[in-house]
Amino acid sequence: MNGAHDLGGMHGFGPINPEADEPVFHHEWERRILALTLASGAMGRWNIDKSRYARENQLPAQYLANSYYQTWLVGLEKLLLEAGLISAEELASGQSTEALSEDLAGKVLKAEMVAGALSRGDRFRMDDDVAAKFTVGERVQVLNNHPTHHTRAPRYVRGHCGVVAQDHGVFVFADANAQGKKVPQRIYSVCFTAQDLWGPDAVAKDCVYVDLWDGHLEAAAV
Amino acid sequence: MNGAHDLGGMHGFGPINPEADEPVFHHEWERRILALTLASGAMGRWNIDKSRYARENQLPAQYLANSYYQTWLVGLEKLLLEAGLISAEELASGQSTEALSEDLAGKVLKAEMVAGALSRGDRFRMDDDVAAKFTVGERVQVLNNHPTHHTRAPRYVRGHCGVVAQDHGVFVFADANAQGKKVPQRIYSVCFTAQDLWGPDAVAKDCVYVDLWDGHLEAAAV
Amino acid sequence: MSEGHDHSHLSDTELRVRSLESLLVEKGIVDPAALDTLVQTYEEKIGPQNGAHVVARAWTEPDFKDWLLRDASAAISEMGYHGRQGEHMNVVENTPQVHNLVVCTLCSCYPWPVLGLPPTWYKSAPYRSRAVIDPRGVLREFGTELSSDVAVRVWDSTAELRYLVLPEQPQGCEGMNRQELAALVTRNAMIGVEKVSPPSQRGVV
Amino acid sequence: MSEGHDHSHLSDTELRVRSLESLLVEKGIVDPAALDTLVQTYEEKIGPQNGAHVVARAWTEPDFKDWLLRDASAAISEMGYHGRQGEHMNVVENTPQVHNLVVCTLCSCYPWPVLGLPPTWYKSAPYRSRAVIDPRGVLREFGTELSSDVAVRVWDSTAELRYLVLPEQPQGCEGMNRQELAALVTRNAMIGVEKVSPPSQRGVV
Repeated sequence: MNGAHDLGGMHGFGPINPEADEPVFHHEWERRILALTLASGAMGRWNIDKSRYARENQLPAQYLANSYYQTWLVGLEKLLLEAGLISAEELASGQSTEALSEDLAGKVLKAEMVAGALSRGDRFRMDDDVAAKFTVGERVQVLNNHPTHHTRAPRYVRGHCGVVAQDHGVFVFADANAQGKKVPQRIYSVCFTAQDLWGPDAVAKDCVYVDLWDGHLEAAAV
Repeated sequence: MNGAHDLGGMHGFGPINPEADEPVFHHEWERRILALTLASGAMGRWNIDKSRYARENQLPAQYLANSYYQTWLVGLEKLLLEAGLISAEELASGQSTEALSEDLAGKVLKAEMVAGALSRGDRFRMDDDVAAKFTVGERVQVLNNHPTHHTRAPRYVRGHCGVVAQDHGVFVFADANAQGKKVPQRIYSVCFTAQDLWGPDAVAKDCVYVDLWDGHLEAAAV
Repeated sequence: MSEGHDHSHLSDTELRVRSLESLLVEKGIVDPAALDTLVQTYEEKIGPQNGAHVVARAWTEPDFKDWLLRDASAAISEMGYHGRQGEHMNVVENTPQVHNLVVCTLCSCYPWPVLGLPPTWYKSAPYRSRAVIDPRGVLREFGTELSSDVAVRVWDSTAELRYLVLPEQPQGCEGMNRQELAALVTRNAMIGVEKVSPPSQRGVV
Repeated sequence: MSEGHDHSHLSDTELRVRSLESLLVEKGIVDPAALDTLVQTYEEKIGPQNGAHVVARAWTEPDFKDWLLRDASAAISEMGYHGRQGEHMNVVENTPQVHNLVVCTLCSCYPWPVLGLPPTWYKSAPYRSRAVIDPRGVLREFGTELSSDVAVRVWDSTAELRYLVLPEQPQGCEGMNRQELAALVTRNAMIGVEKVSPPSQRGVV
């Protein structure tokens, strides 16, 4: 979706203002929503791309007004509801009206499992044998598509041409993964010149590298 | 600027929800800010493109959270301050600390001048003889520039090719006008196919017409 | 943002506008009587009835329609509608093959002399964002279904040209005079989000 | 949005999070002890000191550096840093000719096992919007001036590959051991918004 989250190249947000000696968290509720999000993920009812879509698919004014962890809260509430893990009534009251199924209860992340789960992480690479559609050094063009669903091709590269800098191998295709479909595709690191993306005022030697899937690319006409 | 005002093609704002039998104004303050904006313009200290820039050059979260007339209020306060017609102290207190110059006092829009001023309007057409750079039927490409200043070339057409549908003649160039420079340029109505702008899922026979100036366009390569 | 209607609970916005108005009046930058005249003009005098008269005349006078499509500023001005935010007019004609829709994606440009001030939805982010990328979805939301052989032309008012849609005259208008025809023409039809309904359906739709 | 630190004035957000936590605990979806362990892990154990050790080792062991640039996931994993949000790593090397900068324009992807959780500015709209269109302006805001013969490479983390910048080793590090070198390496240098300062300048900058 062409949402407010697709920020690359926007103007008007002002200075970055990094905070000196910033703590990991600023508020207790930030600790809690981080932990709740990671722990609830153990239920296995969504994947990272569904999470991203739940966060980015907000009214743009809301997305931009929220702090980062406020958007995590919005996202987690949505994911829990969509997965049927909680009901709207339970969310509103904060009180459970239905017990968790035994099946799900067996998946709960226990304290002693945390270290292992984090150090294992997830696996986005897929073992499928997908032939490379593009080769390193080849000129490619990003498809000018504007899907309303989740996509990892940012607007600022769509329609633009770049050169394949690296073939990272086969991964789950994020755009389909957000819709619950596991589609193996190759990811390429594509190098765009700053001038191609932003016009002649950009510095000639500067580049932007973007990781894109087979489904985002076609061979460039020229 | 690539600001939050450049809304064409964005997703996520939800339904349009037109109001049945909508009144011209919903609140008394809306009447006042409309009238204050039109009346203050008579001072001749800004033009329409400076006004537009004053309104669009807000923090994106703020621009999107504001109602239309709230953005007019933000814009008018900025214009009055930038033009030196009021001071920051006066704005904060609501009390005048310095009288208007005689020169400006002579420009005030009086009630009996309103009808004439409105029906006269402004004149954006210029008498300069500017040769046409493009002819009707010619294929043109919108320059892929991303200026931080005001521009009337929306992001969704930049880099795209279209066909000149009409040559409207010579007008003041908005992008320069916002910076106080009167540059005469031709405006062309450029027709883009929906598929060129949005990809193959768009309806083949649909088009979007955008009015663009000489300064936004070059001859298309193909 | 909630706006208090009760004066004892003025919103921030109301307070800012009041304070600014009192400052500008005190400084003599604005004349209070002129403010009232401006409001009255757009609340009572300049509105979509103007555009409706233009449309009805184009439906009944072929020469006027030709002129309107060739030189809209002159033709509309001749009817007494001209000036602020309508200095340079373009009229685009709906036909059985073509449906036109007007938007301003960058702000809210709108032909004031013929349509008055724009409705809230025209100025809203949902309309401005979707009209160019999903015009048929927008039309459906207004109850306007187009057959697949009709082409949609969206006009994004990015310059100082203002657009008015000349809707198709509906069936069943035989014998109606210009005044009666004008009464059929809605603001939304002249923006292009709706068609003009036949007289038999009025009050039903 | 202001956040009350005083529990008698809880913000809406705090109330929502508390209510959600109590619901998820009551339903048994989450284990309270696991929540505490998760927080403790990212607050105390996993942070930029991990990445600093990777960098210092690369500075001191040419073979490790080659491996790191060729197969970052394996080389970093061998040092014990792997897992969530760092499953697939890429290391990009700064040189006198090339300066690298990492961003995630679409959300806030960041290599957790080597850098911990991202700082607020990395997740903010100003950084995410500007890093790709105005990287040199962003660098200047962090006090990093590049000469015009240095090329800037911006890496937008749009997929499940996570980027770590291998900064240039500064002058004046002769005779320092890996531990001392690691202490020079800042989080910001490994994101690419700063360079590593020479040891003589520490405390001054």
